[in-house]
Amino acid sequence: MKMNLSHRLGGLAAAVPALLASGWAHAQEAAPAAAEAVEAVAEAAAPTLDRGDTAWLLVATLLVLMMTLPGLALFYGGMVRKKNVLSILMQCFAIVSVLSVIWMVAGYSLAFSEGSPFVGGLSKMFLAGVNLDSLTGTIPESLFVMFQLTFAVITPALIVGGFADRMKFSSMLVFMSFWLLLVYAPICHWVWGGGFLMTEGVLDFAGGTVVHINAGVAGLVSAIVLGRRSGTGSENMAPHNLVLTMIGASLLWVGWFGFNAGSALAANGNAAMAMLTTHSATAMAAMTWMLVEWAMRGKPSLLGILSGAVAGLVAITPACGFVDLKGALIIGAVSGLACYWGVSGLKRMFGYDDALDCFGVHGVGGIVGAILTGVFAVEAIGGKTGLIEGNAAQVGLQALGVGVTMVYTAIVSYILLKIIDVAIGLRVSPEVEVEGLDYALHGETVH
Amino acid sequence: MKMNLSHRLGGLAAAVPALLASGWAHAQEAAPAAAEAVEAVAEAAAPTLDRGDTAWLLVATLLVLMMTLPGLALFYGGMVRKKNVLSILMQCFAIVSVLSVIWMVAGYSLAFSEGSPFVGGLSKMFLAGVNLDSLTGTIPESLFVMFQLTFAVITPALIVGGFADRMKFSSMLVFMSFWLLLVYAPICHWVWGGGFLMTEGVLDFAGGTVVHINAGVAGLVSAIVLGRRSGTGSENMAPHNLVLTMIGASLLWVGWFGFNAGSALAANGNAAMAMLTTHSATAMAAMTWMLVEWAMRGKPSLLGILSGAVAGLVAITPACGFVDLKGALIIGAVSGLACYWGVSGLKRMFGYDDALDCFGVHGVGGIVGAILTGVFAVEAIGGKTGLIEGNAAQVGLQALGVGVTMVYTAIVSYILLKIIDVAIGLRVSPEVEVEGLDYALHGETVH
Amino acid sequence: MKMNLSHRLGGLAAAVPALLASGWAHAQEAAPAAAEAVEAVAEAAAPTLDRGDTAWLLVATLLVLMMTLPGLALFYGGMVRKKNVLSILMQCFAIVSVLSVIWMVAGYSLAFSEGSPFVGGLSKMFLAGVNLDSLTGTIPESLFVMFQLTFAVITPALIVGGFADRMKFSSMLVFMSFWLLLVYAPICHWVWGGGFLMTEGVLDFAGGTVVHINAGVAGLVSAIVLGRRSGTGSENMAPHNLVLTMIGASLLWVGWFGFNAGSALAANGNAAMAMLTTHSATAMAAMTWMLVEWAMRGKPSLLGILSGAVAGLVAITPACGFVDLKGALIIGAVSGLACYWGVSGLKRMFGYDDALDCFGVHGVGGIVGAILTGVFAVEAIGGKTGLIEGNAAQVGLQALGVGVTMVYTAIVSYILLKIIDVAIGLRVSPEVEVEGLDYALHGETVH
Amino acid sequence: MKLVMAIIKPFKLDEVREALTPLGIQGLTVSEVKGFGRQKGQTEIYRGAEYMVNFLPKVKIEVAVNDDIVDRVIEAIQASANTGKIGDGKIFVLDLVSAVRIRTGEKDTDAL
Amino acid sequence: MKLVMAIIKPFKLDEVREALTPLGIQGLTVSEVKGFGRQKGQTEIYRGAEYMVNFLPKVKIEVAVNDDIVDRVIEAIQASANTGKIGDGKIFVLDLVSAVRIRTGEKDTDAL
Amino acid sequence: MKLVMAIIKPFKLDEVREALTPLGIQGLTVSEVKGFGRQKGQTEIYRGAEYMVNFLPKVKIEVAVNDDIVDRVIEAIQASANTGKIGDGKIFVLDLVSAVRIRTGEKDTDAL
Ligand SMILES: Nc1ncnc2c1ncn2[C@@H]1O[C@H](COP(=O)(O)OP(=O)(O)O)[C@@H](O)[C@H]1O
Ligand SMILES: Nc1ncnc2c1ncn2[C@@H]1O[C@H](COP(=O)(O)OP(=O)(O)O)[C@@H](O)[C@H]1O
Ligand SMILES: Nc1ncnc2c1ncn2[C@@H]1O[C@H](COP(=O)(O)OP(=O)(O)O)[C@@H](O)[C@H]1O
Repeated sequence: MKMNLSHRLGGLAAAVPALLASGWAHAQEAAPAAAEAVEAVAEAAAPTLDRGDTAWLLVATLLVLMMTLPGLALFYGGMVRKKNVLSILMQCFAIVSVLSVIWMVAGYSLAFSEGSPFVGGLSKMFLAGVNLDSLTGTIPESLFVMFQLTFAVITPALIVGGFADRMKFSSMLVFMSFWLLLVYAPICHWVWGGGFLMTEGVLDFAGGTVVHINAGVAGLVSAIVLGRRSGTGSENMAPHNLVLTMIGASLLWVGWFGFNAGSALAANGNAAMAMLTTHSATAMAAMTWMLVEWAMRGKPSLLGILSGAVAGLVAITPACGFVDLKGALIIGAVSGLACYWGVSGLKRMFGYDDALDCFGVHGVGGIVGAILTGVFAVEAIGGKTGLIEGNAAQVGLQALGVGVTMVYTAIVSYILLKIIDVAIGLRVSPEVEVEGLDYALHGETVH
Repeated sequence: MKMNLSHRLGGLAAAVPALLASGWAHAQEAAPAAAEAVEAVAEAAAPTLDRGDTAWLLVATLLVLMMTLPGLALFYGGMVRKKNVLSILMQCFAIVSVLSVIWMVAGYSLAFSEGSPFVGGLSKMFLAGVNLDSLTGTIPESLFVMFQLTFAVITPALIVGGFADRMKFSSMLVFMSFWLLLVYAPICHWVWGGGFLMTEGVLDFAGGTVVHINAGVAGLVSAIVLGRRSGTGSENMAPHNLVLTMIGASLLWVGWFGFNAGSALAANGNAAMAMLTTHSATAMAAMTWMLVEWAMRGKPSLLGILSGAVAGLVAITPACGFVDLKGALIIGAVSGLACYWGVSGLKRMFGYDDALDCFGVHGVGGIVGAILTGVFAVEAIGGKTGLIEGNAAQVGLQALGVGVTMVYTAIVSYILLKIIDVAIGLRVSPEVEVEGLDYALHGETVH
Repeated sequence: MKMNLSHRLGGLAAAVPALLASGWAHAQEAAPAAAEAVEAVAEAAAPTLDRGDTAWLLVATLLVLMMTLPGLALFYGGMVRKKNVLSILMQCFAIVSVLSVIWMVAGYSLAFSEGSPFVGGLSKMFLAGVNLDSLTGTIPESLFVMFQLTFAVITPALIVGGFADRMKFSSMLVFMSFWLLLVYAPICHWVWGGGFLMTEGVLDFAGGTVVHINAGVAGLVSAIVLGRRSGTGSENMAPHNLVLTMIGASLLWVGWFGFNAGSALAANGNAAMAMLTTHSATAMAAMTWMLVEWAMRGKPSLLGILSGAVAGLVAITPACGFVDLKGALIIGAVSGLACYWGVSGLKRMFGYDDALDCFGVHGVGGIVGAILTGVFAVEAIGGKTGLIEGNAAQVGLQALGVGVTMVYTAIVSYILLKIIDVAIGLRVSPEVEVEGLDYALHGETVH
Repeated sequence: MKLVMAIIKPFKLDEVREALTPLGIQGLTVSEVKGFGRQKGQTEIYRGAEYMVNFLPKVKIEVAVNDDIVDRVIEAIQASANTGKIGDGKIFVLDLVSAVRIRTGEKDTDAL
Repeated sequence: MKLVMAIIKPFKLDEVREALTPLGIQGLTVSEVKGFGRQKGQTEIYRGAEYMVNFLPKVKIEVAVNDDIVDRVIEAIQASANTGKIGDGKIFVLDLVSAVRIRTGEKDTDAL
Repeated sequence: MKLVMAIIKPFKLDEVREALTPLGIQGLTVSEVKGFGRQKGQTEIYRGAEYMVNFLPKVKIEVAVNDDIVDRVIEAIQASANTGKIGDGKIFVLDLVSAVRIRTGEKDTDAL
C-alpha cells in the first residue's frame, strides 16, 4: 500500500473544518492533483492479472479477517471478566457484519473512488464498475475491495478495547457505523486513496496511521467520554481466561503477515522482507516486555508477553516495508518498552480507564512505529531513506502525519460520541454493568 | 466446480430406484454422454500446471479441512451441554479420519472416475493412475483429490448436528462410512463427476446441493429416526460455551473462502468475485438475523448472529460464482430470515429435535440459496442468466436439482439408519444420555 | 527441503566428538565438498523468482508458525492440570519470541551459511547479505530464512512436553537458547545446510530427523534429568481441558501441510503429493490408534485419536515426498500402533515421566517414519527407491541417520541440562509445583 | 426448623426438586460438590493409561424446612434420589436456629 | 457460637463483606451456588427460542461468629444484601459446637 | 453425630483424606470455596499493574461422624492440614440431628 501521492500539505489546516462543515461535499476542483495521481497509479500498474499475486492476496485477505474473527475478539474477550466475554465477541462479530455491508455500499467508494483530496466520491457506491475484469495492479479489483474491507472492519473492532464492559450495544453499533464513514473512510482516502495527507514523503507501509493510531485515539476518547468501569479499583478485574487471550494474540501474529506482507500487494521480495521484519520486531518486542516486567514486577506474565507481541506488531506496521532486520529489532525493542509504559505509567498518570489498553498498545505503538519509520528507513529495502541514512527531515514528516490523524480522529470521534449520548445514551445502567453485559444485553452466559 | 454437463434429465425418474436396486451397477451404456462430457472437460483444461492456481488450491484445501477441524467441531461443541462437548469433537475428528481413508480407497473413484451417469467406477480405487504429473485443469490431480476430500468429510460432519447428544459412537461411524459411499459419492458424481443430474442448466458453484441440502436432509432424517433428546423441554439445554461456538463460526467464515473461492479452481477474477459475494452475503445474513431476533425477542444474541453468518455462508455457496453484489446482499438477507424461521417456527411446527439445527440452517439455507441462484444469476459474473435477466426457467431447474437431492438422500439415509438400528442399535441408553456421552462413551470429561 | 548433498559419511565417527571439543570451530578445510555442494545447489536453482511458489511459501511459513502459536501450545496446554495451563502457553510463546531473535542474529548463519561439514559459519550473522533480491531456489532468501525459522522454533517448543509442570521458567529459557545454537543449528546444517550427515542416500523430506527425533530425544532426556512430577501416581493428572488439545491437534494437522507440502519449496505436483500422503497417513494413524485403544481399553478416547493423528503427522514427515498412497497408509497404521505403545508400554516399562509424551509420540513416531521412508520410497514419487523396490540398503542408511541424531542430541542436551542445574537449578520447589506454575511463576490464573 | 442437606447424584437433581414441590417447598439451594465414598474405581482413560478418579461429582441440596414436614422431605428425597446403586448419597439433618428473608426481613417460618 | 449462612445475589458480595468489617468479622467463606425459589421466569435466548432457567446463580456466605454479635451480623447482612426485589435470598443461623484454627490449634472464640 | 466442616488449603486435600482413613472414615464431601481472612496481599499481575486478590481459593470438607471420634477427627485434620502459615483455615463442628443413606434407607450411625 505504498501509494504515496504528491500533494500540498498546505491545504491541511483548512481541510478538517471544511470536511466537517461540508459533510460529504466533494471539493473536487480543490484537488485535481489527487485525482491525477490515482490515474497515474492505475496506469503504472501492469494491466495483467498475476495468479501468484492473486493467490497471495486471496490468502492475505482472509488472514486479516481472521485477525478480527476470532483473533482480536478472543484477545479482548479473554481479558474481561467472565460475565462480559460474550459481549466482546458479539461486538466484534457485529462490527464485522454491519460494517462489511456499509463498506460495500458506500465505504469503499468514499475511500477509493475519485473525489476530493479529503474524501472519495460516490461513484463506486454498491461497487459500481467493479466487474470481473477490473484490476488493481496485478490483482482483481474485487479482491482489492475485500482486502481493504478487512482493514476497514478491524480498525473499529480495535476501539472496543477502550469502552469494553460498559457501552450499550445499540449505541456501539450506531457509533461504529458513522465512524466508518466519517473517520475511517476519509483518513483511508488521505493515505491510500489519492487524498491530501500522504505526500511522497510520509511513509506508512501497512497502516500504522490509518489503522492503529486512528483506533488507539478513538478508543482513548471513548474511554474518557464513557468514564471508568464501576468497580475499578475495588473489584477484581483480572482477565478471566488468558487462554483465550493467548489464542487471540497468536492468531493476530499469524494473521498480521497478511496485513503487512499482504500490503505489498504482490508475492515477491517485498512481501517476504515485510514478513521477516514483521516477525523480528514482534519477537523482539515480546521479549523486551517480558524482560522489563520480570525486572520491575518480579514475574514475567503471559499477558505481558502477549501484549509485547501485539505492541511489536503495531509498531512495525508502518515500517515493515522500509526497514531492515536491525531497524526492525530496534523498533521492536522500543515499542515493547514504550507500550509497557503506555499501559502502566501513562494510564496511571492520567487515570482514564482504557479498559483493554487500546490506546496504550495501539496508540502508543502506532506513534512509536510511525516516528521510527522515519528514523530507520533504508534505501536498500524500500527505496526511501530515513534519519540513519541522513534524511532527518523524514522524522518531521512522520510526526506531521501522526499529528494530523490524531487531531482529526479525536475531534470527530468525540463529537460523534457526544451526539449519540444525547440521543440514545452511551452507557448501560449500573445494574447491567454489575450483572454483566452477556446476560443483560444478549440473554446468554458462559456456563 | 462449474462442471455442468449436458445430459437428459429424462432418466431421472428411473435413476433413483435403479441405483438403489442395482447397487453399484455401472449402467455405463445408459449414459455415454456423461463420459464424453468428462473427456471434453479434460481436453478443454489447459494441459500445464499453473503455480499460482496451485498455490491457491493448496491453501483452499487446508482451509476447508480447517472448517471441519476445528471449525465445525467447535461450532457444534459449544452448543451442547458440557457433558457432551468432547463427544462432538470426537465425532468430527473420527469422521475426518475414517472417511478420509475411505475416500482415498474408494470414494474418489466412485465420485470422479468414469462410470455411469449415476455413479463413478472403480478404476481409480486406491487412486490408481493419480501420479505426480496428472493434472485436473491447471492443478495437480492429487490436489484435486485432496480438495474434494475436504468436501467429502465436512458433509457428514455437518449431519452430527441432527443427532447430537444421543447417538452411539460406533453406530455413527458405521452410518457415516456407508453414507459416504451410498449417498455422498453418487450425488457428487451426478453434480461434479460427469453424472446425470446437473445438466448445463442447473447451477451450483461450490456445493449448495451436494454438501448443504444433502447434509441438512440427512441430519433431519437422523433427528427423526433417533427421536428427541431426553430432557428436552424440562432440562436446561442452553449452549454451555458460546466462546467455542464463536471460534467455530469464525473459522467457518474464514475457511469458507477456501470452499467457495477455491471452487473456482484458479486464482483469478472468478475466485476473487466469489470471495466478495460470499463475504457480502454472510455479513448481510448475520446482520439480518441479529435485527430480526432483536425485534422479536428483545435482545440480539451471540448465537443468533453466528447462526445468521452460517446461514448466509450456506445460501451463497451455490450462487457465489454467478451473482453480483446486489444479488449476494439479497440472498444474505433472505437466508438470514429463512433460517431464523427454520430454527424456530419450522422446528416448533413439526416438533422434531434437530439438536443443533442441521436442517434449520444447512437444509433451509441450502434450499434458499439454490433457488435464489436461479433468480439472481447474472451473465456478467458467471456467464449464466437467471430470473432477473429474464431466464425464468432457471428457477424451475434449480428446484428440480433441490428436489432430486432431497428425495434421494432422505430415502437412502432412512434405510441405512433403520438397518443399523436393527443390527446394532442407534441410540445410547437413557443412563448414558443423562451421564453424558463424554464420560460414558469416551472415558473423559472437561474438568 | 530435499537438499541431499553428496558427502562421505566416513567422517561421521570423528565428527561428533570433534564438534563437541572444538565448539564452534569451523573445520572448513575438512569438508570442502559440503561447501561446493551448497554452491551447486545455488547454481542449480533457477535464478528467477516464481510468484506462485513465493505465494505458497509465504503461506506455508505462517502455517508452521501457527502450528506452534497457538497450535502446539494448546495441544500441550489442554493436557496439563488447570493450574499449569498458562505456564505451558507462556513457555511456547517465550520460546518463539526469544529463539526467533537468536535465529535471526546467529542461528540461520550457523545452519545455512558456508562453514564446515559440522556447522555453518558466522558470515550471515544478522542476516548479512540477505537483501531484497537474494533468492533461494525460486523464492526470496528472506522467505527461506523465515520458513526455516518456523522449524527452528517449533522444535524446542516440542521439548516442553517432556519437562512440563516442573521446570523453572528461567532455566527453560537458558536451556532452549543454547540448545538452538548447540544442537538444532548444527543438526540442521548437517541435514539441509550442506553438512556431512545426509549424503545423497539418506532421505528426510520435511524434517523427521531434524525436528521430531531431535525434539523427542531432548524431551526424554529432560524428563529423566528433571525427574517425575510430584503427585505422579497419587494425584489426578488427567488433562484438564481436551477442548484445547483438540483445537491444538487440529491446527497441527492443518498447519502441517505448510510443514510438509511447504518443504517442496514450490507450488507444484511434489507439494500436492506431499499434502496427499501427509493427510492419508494422518487419517490412518488416527483411526488406528482409535481402534487399538477401543479394543484394549473398551472406549475410544478423544485424546487417543488426537494423539494418533499427531503420530501419523510425525511419521509421514520424512517420507511425505517419497512414498505413494499405499506407503502413506501403511506408515500411518504402523505409527499409530507404535506410538500407542510408546505412550503406554514403553513409558511404563522404563518408568520415566515424559509428561506429555514428547518422546512417545515425536521420538517413536520420528524413528518409525525415518525407517519406513527407507522401506516405502518409490521412484515414481520422489525419484528414490526403497526396500519394496529392491533397495534394501536404504533402510540401513535411514537407521544410521536416526542413530547419529539421537546420540548427538542426547549427549549435548544432557550436558547442557546438567550445567544449568548446577548453575541456577532446573526444577521449581515442591511448593511451587503444588501451587501451580501459573500463579507461582507468572502471577496469573485461569478464573 | 431444620436444614436438610442432601448429597445426591447430579442427574437426580430435577427429580428431587419435583418430588419436593408437592410438599410445599418453594425454595432450595444447590451446589456442585465432589464426593468421596464407597463408590470407587471409576477411571478416566488417558493415552492408553487409565486414571483412578477418587472424587466423584455430586450435587448438594440445602433446604430449610419446618419441623412438621422434615420426615416427609427426607422420604421424598430418599425416594426420588434412589437408584439402588452404590454412591446414591446421604441426607443430613441439622437444627436451624433462625431464618430471615433478606428482601422483607420476615423471620423463621415466614422466611422459608 | 453460631454459623451464619447467607444466600445472596452475587453482585452484593462486596457490599456484604464491607458491611461486616465494622463488626470485627475477620474472616468468612464464600461459595458459588444455584438457587431455586420464588424468583422465576428468567430466560436465556437460544436460536430464537427462549429458555427457562430454573436455577439462578447465588453466592453463599458462611461466617462463624460469637453469640453476642449474631443479631448485628444478621442485620448487617440483611441491610447490605437487600435490593427489595424478589430473589434477594435468605439468612440461616445454625448452632456451632466448636471451632478450631488449624494453624495454631486455638479453640472456639479464639479461633474466629 | 456431628458434622465436621473444615476449610483448608487446596493442596492439603489429599493429605487430609489420607489422615482420616485410619479413623474409619469412609466418606466425605468436598467443595471449592473462596476464603476471606487474615491471609492477605496476594496479587495478580495484570499488564504491569498488580491486582489485589481478596478471596483465596480454599477447599471445604464436610464429614459426618459419630460423636465418639469427633475429637480424633479434629486432631487428624488439624495435624494434616497444618502448614504453620497464615491461611491454613478453620474447623467448625455442628450438631447432626440425623443421617440417612439414600441407597438403603439406613439411618444415623449406620448411614455414615
Ligand atoms: N461421612 C460422610 N460425610 C459426608 N459425606 C459423606 C459421608 N459418607 C459419604 N458421603 C457422601 O456421600 C456420597 C456417596 O457415598 P458412598 O459411600 O459412595 O455411597 P452410598 O451413599 O451408596 O453408601 C459420597 O460421594 C460423599 O459425597
Ligand atoms: N427453603 C429454602 N431453603 C434453602 N434455600 C432457600 C430456600 N428458599 C429460598 N432459598 C434460597 O434463597 C434464594 C432466594 O429465594 P426466592 O424465593 O427466589 O426469593 P426471596 O428470598 O426474595 O423470597 C433462592 O434462590 C434459594 O437459593
Ligand atoms: N469467621 C469465619 N467464618 C467462616 N470462615 C472463616 C472465618 N474466618 C476464617 N475463615 C476461613 O478460613 C480461612 C483462613 O483464615 P485466615 O484468617 O486467612 O487464616 P488463619 O486460619 O490462619 O487464621 C479463610 O480464608 C476463610 O475461608
